[in-house]
Amino acid sequence: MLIAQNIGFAIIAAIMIVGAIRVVTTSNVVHGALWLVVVLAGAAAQYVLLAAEFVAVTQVLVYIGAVMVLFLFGTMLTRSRIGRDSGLNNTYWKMGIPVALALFAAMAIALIDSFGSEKMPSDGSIVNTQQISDQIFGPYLLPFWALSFVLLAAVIGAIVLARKD
Amino acid sequence: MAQLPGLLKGLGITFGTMMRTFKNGSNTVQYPHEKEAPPVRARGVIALHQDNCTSCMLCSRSCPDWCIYIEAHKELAPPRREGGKPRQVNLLDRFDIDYALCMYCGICVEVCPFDALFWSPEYEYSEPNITDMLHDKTKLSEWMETVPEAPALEVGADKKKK
Amino acid sequence: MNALLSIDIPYWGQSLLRVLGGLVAVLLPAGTIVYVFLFKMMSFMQSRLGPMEAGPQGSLQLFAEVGKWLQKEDIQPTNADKPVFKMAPIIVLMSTFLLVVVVPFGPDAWFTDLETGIFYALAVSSISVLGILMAGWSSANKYSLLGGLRAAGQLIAYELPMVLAVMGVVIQAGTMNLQQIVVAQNAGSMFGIDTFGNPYVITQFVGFIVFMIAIQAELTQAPFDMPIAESELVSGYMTEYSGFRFLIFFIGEFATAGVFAMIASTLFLGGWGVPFAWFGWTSMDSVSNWMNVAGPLIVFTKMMVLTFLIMWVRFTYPRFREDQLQRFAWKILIPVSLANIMLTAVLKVMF
Amino acid sequence: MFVNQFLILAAILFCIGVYGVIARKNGVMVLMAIELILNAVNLNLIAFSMRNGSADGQTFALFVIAVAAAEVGVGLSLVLLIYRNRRTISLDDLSEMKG
Repeated sequence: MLIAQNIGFAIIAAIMIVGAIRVVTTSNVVHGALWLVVVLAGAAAQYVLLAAEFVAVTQVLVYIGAVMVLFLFGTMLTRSRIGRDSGLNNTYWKMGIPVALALFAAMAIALIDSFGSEKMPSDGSIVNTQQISDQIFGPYLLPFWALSFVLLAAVIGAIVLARKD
Repeated sequence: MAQLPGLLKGLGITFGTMMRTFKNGSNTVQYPHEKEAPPVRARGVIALHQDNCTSCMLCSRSCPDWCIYIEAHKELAPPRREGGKPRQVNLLDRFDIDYALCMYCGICVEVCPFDALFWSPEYEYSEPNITDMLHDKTKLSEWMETVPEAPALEVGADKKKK
Repeated sequence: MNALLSIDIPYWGQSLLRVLGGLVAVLLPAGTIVYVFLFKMMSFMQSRLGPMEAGPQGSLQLFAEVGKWLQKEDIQPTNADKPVFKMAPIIVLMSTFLLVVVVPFGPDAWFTDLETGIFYALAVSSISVLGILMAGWSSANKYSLLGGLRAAGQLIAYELPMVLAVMGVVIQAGTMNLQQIVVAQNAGSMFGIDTFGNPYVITQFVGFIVFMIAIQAELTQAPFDMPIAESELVSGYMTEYSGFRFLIFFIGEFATAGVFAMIASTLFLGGWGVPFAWFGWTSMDSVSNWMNVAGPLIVFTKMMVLTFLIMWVRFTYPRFREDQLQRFAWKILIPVSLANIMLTAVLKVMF
Repeated sequence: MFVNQFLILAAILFCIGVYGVIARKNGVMVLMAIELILNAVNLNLIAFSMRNGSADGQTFALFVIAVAAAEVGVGLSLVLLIYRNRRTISLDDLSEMKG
């Protein structure tokens, strides 16, 4: 069972990395958004592997069902040309590669140093949905309220910004 | 909320129609199995009475689709009276109507001054090949058999002028 | 994992059975809906007989149509974005298959028994929007793009009342697992009378109405078929599709109608169960095994009833204008369903 | 399953996202790269939730998802506004200070 999980992880991780690289290198905005969908779906699959079913479903509902549709909607409304799109990259885009690689090197060294070959607890208690709701409506009630106000403010802000007049 | 009775009434109408069709059958007929008799003056196909045609080309020129093709040649016919000049008559070589183009407006029938074209209610002449929709003069003459008798003149109408 | 029908089947056998069952559970309702409702009921409502030639009463017409579509040329527009164009219908159909996975058909006859069942269903049903947007954009056609954008706007707008309507059921049942929602309805009782169980269509009637309207819109059936309005957008995002790609869209549309009707019947009509009081069952464990056979038939019957409602509305009303459609969702359905949730929550806490 | 395999994957995604933010000029593409970064963070949160056997990580992941949705809504409406005023969504062209 563990082997199956590892194989699943490897396949999904490979798909996610390829998708992520395509997101930042593709020359078509809509293709980028679609590759991002692949990455997000892969992330949802990883959450399932990590026994976080509720978060995985929320990921699909919010990210794929709403955020990405919003993205596609926005790009199709503004510039939806089919085919290659020049001028998506900055003139100094090559600067990004060493920065990203250096950042990754630093993070990888830190991670390997601190976690080494530590294994996931195989018999760890699986968090179920009820525990999450107890968390949200218990100790994290105040952040939850704050979050609702953030969402409300975002809704109002988005409407104000996008209005014609 | 104010629209609710209207919405329900609409649902009732469709449901009622469905039940009526279940009980009484449909308003349409299953065509190849049962046929409806077309009305007498239905515009099915145009028939040609060859003897009346003088190839005056009026129908061909008035046709909006240019789907009537006429070719004719002149011949001398014996004079009507003894000692007169020989008459000139037009003989039809070709009179074709392309029903792939025809839109059944009936202008040719209206415009014909010599009663050579008639409406026939016949409608079953579809063809698998579009070129077969071009009816030549023999075929158009065959349709003459299906042309119904002209209805009697109305009471008090003028007699047909000679 | 319970053994289905108390026969010992190995794990792979069960998985295979479930995959085959999923195919049947998607395609059989789709075919039945198309024949019974689209071909026959629609014709009868318009006082005609519909297809009569293929098979007795035209019952094989669907196979004839499928054969026709399969042999048609697969046309792709020259300027289309080919990979996206090809992917789009598959994503729409995939969402349907992912959706049917959580519908329970009996005490042991389920595909997966997710803890977050109904939430999952709502999540995967939103994937089809992606496919529609992809189809609209990649066709390189203004009408298609407009249809895709309209569809996306409509589906997002109506997904909200759908989620909110389901929320009332979840609050009342106290679980998101569809299997337990079924049990809660059939084992429950109304005012101490347990002859009818407690189907939520009665206690959650507002939620039921909102849910049915929302799925009507999600399926882009008339009167909400603005995205594929043939009189102004030719047929929206499906304009450029032909042959088997159109067939996939077509199957997707009616299979999704069937699956949504199944989910609605599970949520509001008691799903595969009959009121447990009839046979003296008390809980999930005491349900006898023959329900695994009877359950799918019961779900199917309830699905046909609900699909009849959907199609009846579809064949009756003319379509909304785009602004009316959005206003209806945002100004009527969402406030109503929010009020429903509040009322349900208050009543749940009180009793 | 190692803890590190998820963390390294998240690190890779994070770095790709950082590269995207640096290299991209188009506003929408920058927003997408930010989504990548947020997802890398979420993956970390979930992985630690599993490692520690607590629900805190998942709760925070949910919060992050909600905030990301709000961020995208506002961000896209900004992009739309910019597009309407300037007919471009290239971020470099927004350096002028006059309105």
